[in-house]
Amino acid sequence: MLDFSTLLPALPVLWEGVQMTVLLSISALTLGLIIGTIMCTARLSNSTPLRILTKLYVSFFRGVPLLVQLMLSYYCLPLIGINTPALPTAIVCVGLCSSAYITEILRGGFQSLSPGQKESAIMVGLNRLQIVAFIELPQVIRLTIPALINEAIILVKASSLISVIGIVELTRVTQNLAASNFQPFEFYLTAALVYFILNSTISVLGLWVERRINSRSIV
Amino acid sequence: DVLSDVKSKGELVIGTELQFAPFDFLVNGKHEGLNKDFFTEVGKELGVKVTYIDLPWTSVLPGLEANKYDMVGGPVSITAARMKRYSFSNAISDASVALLKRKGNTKIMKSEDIADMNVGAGQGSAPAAQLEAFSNTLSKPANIKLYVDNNQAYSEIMTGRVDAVANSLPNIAYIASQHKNFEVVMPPFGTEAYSGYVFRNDDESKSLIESINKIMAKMTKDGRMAEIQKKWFGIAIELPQTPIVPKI
Amino acid sequence: MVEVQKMSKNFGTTQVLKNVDLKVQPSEVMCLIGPSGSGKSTLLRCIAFLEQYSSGNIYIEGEMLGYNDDTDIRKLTSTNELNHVRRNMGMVFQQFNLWPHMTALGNVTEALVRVKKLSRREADEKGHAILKKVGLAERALHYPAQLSGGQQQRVAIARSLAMEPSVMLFDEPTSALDPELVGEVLQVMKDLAKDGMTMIVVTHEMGFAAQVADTVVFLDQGEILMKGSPKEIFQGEKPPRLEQFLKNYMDRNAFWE
Amino acid sequence: MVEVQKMSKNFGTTQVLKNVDLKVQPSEVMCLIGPSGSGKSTLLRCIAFLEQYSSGNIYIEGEMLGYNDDTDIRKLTSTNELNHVRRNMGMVFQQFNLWPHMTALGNVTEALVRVKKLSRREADEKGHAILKKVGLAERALHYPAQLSGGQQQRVAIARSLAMEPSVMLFDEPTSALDPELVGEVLQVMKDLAKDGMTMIVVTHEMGFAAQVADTVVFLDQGEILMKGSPKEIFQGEKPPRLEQFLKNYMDRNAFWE
Amino acid sequence: MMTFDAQLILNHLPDIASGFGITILCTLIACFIAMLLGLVVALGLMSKAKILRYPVRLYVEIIRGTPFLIQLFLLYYGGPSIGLYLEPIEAGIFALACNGSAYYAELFRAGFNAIPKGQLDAAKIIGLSRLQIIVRIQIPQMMVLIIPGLVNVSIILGKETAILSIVTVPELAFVLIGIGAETYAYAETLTVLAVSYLILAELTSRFGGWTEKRLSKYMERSI
Ligand SMILES: Nc1ncnc2c1ncn2[C@@H]1O[C@H](COP(=O)(O)OP(=O)(O)OP(=O)(O)O)[C@@H](O)[C@H]1O
Ligand SMILES: Nc1ncnc2c1ncn2[C@@H]1O[C@H](COP(=O)(O)OP(=O)(O)OP(=O)(O)O)[C@@H](O)[C@H]1O
Ligand SMILES: [Mg+2]
Ligand SMILES: [Mg+2]
Repeated sequence: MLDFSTLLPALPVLWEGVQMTVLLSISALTLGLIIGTIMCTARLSNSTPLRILTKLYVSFFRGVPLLVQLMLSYYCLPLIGINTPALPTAIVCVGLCSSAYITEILRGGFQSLSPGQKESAIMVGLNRLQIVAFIELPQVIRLTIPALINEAIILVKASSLISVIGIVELTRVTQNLAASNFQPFEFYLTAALVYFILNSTISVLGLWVERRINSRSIV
Repeated sequence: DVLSDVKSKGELVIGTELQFAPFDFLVNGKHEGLNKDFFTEVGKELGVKVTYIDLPWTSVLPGLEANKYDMVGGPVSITAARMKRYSFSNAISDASVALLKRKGNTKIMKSEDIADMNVGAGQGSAPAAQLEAFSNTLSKPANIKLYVDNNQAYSEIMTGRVDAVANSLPNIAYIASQHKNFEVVMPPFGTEAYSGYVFRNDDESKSLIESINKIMAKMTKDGRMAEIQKKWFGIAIELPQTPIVPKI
Repeated sequence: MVEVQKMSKNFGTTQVLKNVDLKVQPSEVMCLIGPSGSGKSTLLRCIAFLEQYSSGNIYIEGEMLGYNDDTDIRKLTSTNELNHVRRNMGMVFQQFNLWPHMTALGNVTEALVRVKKLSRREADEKGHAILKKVGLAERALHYPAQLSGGQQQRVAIARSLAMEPSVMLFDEPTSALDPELVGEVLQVMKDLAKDGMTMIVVTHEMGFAAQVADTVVFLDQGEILMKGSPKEIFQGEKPPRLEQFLKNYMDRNAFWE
Repeated sequence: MVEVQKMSKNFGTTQVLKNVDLKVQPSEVMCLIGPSGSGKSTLLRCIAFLEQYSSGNIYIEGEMLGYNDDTDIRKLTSTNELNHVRRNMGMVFQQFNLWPHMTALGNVTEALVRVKKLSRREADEKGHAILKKVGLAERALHYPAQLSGGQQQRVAIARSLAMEPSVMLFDEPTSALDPELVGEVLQVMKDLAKDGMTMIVVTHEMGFAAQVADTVVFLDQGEILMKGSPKEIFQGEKPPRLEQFLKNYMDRNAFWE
Repeated sequence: MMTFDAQLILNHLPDIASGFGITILCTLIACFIAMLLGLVVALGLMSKAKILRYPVRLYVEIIRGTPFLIQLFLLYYGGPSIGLYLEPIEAGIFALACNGSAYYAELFRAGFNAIPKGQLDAAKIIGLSRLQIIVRIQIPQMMVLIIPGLVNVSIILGKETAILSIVTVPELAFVLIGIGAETYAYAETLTVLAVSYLILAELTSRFGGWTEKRLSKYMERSI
């Protein structure tokens, strides 16, 4: 019943869409991890203003739909004179949005570490940054890999929203093709397959890292 | 103003959604359609390059308001409510509403047959409003189901959840011509309506609208328009060359 | 070296340390003994400022610990200052608190590399040497989860010693060790004491307290009930509570002739 | 009661227990002594089937533990069967392993409610009684993190005793206790022994081993080097390794006249 | 020259409110089912039997790996071709719950792995059954680690309800898209959408924070 023959001529456009999705996902995820880690340490710091600020940050970027964030920054910021090109806007928006989720994931990890480890680190003279980087973060990562992989996968799929600011990626190409060829199933299945391949790559990578770490330090 | 900006840039930028056959859509992965052909001519007339930005429909109009492009392709049905917020070109297409049904469905032979049947339409669209008005005139009103995306409504004809879908004639005519499973119920019903291109509702845009209207008139006169219409609608249609006063 | 003045500590409404006064001279070895729950660990943790003490003052080498001044409404010092004040302090925890994601060697060398800025090679050499000293040469590359209780405790001791602090706080450093090792670890500590390290040791090993300590402090319900030389504590006149505390032990192990 | 036959245990390629043979009679108290890392905890964990032993057999009250039969290619039993075989077994861990999200009382009563199906009220009553017995009446509603090391250890002991098992495995049950409490806990254990409880006790308290044990087993590098009555072990002819192991302790605490 | 017409929103307030109600309802039901299902899936993921573990892993990968829109599309529009007719709201909640279960499952798995083995040993030897260990020992403790992750996923599920509009569930996004298409007042409708989801997210995270605080009071100090 399904007919995939119309797919062939469309392959080059699809490929371009895939490339855009991959490019955006990788750059946004990197940005999200970096900002998420920084935000998380701020969130757990002793300073009240910092804590409140990061709470607001998380509330905003987690609560407001990414679609709206994208539209705000692309269509409203120009009204106050900030006119940024589409791709960087998309990367920053998606990155900031995922950083809010990552902040929370990491926070759970940090808070579930037993305080004793930090204390023994303080007593041998490691400074705050070193404790985070060498004592806590490695363990937090071990604990939160499944959640981080969840987030990475969600990000890859959420990247489809960037089409609202005129960037053509995988989902957009697929919808266009489906609408024009009246073969939604064939095209959607193809897109689903591509997403599946991208995401299971991420997932398998995560499981591999997880197994490697766990095999060494059992709790 | 916008026109002189376009000329000095050497580029006319159009925001549109490439899921709107036969106006803007992909053929074998390439952008084709009535708009493409029409604006190629416009480009030639104005001496500028034409660039398209493909966007989901939700963000097409906000993009226009944020000056991300000069005008919107579409076209969209010209209604009184919409005119409060945007300016429109003269009619580029007829937008009267007709029904799309599954080929061989003998229960619907004319528009009135949809009484008490399931009929789909685009959520909040002009055809939906017309369908509702029409349905209320029937012996038993139709059971109207609204979809956020017309393409899904069309799929529902095949799943059987709806018996027909109401949309503007050019769209469904093109679909029926391309897809062997569908058929158009003729003639159209409801109030006469037209669709046009969308512009910002400000003085800056006036010059651009005027020049596009002029080119439209010129092309109608020299037969280029009829050729394009034949290519995409199958027939040439006579359209009013004056600003539309919407009846819907 | 370490001076504790009228220090109290509350957890919520319960006071676990009451008006503790202590003075530890450089090179002095002080043993804290006392029943379970009397506040020994808490006192040690206050001296390391891992707990904020509620009132009173603590001075390390003359510098006020943790708070900016000794007035009533006081402010915490910055982390930097705090780290500066306790830079020469080491601590071995009752529960070891090893870092589970690092090998025994990693646990020992981490601070050598990050704080002492030794090169990885120097740190590894030093780490191996110290692990050998505590009898763990072959277990250097095991993770804490792969070590027995006694082995973990020795890693914890090695980790602290590697930093060569001048004041060491030990919280029951021999609790998980077998008798043979207890002897060895106590020997290590005696050597340290001889080399002039200042030590505060929470211990249940009265034998050790008797032989190594310069001062023994007996803590009960958060208060210092008696403070004195081992001789005074174990042989002299003493409060009935201490008498009772020691009685059982004396009966079981008549180590003090 | 508990019979271990030619049992071996490997972690990866390293063998930590080699051909261990043990037989514990009902009401017997057996003490395991040996240097740190000799495999005492591992042996106990194998008897509780918290580690799968690699070869050999273990029988609890005549029933094979953990595996379905004693042929070479063997299958694990179902969890239900396993639980059935060790239903009368209790264990106190070296690291206590309290459940941090439950109070002391919660730790003690959990299994009473879930396994013994006591009502909440009965369980609480019983829990309070047992906590009182180990001197923790006032700490019943404290969470483990709010308890001192010795208090935690006592909760762990109370938790096991509450279930009234007939075989108890103790892994250094007195390591975090002060001398006074060591005496008390040992007294509790002596009482249990008198009441006929079968016990296997890993301990570094030679005094306890000498006084309470029916049999003392000396483990070194995963092998049983000597097994005998306390008298034989502490006074008799012994292998040089054991001699050396005990020497230090004897010097320090001349408990055995 | 963006304009903002508040009156327009006020005019449609009843529709918007009912849409928001349906959104909240779908979110609640879907999250609840998804968590239960997720727990079961997590146990499957950790099973020692490959015959159980592999299919469950495949389920998780497929659900997580493919866009929700496409899953729902296939279920609702493709379902009838294999004789599966679902009401829009049934299909929506079912798809949403399956979707959530895959994400929750991974979080639960992480939680299970984080609990020190010693505590499980203590529970086993005292005779607690497998289920009792899970419910009484493991779940309460892993919450500190995974509640933030659970809140994340729940918030995302809440926002995914917007996609139910493609199968004509009259939830918030559906209502607002309609208003937008009718009046072209996209700025207004998007604002309402953003504010509503912000409220929903804030409620979710408040609830998570409250639970977290209740559960984590025991983690205080070390010795
Ligand atoms: N966070 C807390 N909240 C409430 N009470 C606490 C807290 N931490 C400790 N305590 C109580 O303070 C008292 C002192 O505890 P501490 O750990 O200092 O005792 P200790 O002398 O080290 O005992 P042990 O020899 O058993 O280790 C104990 O009774 C304990 O229950
Ligand atoms: N998971 C593991 N992987 C590798 N080696 C291990 C593992 N667990 C334990 N060992 C090793 O097995 C040996 C026996 O450990 P065990 O805990 O039984 O010693 P123990 O006799 O209880 O010592 P202690 O008195 O110090 O508690 C140790 O040398 C330890 O390093
Ligand atoms: Mg203590
Ligand atoms: Mg041990």
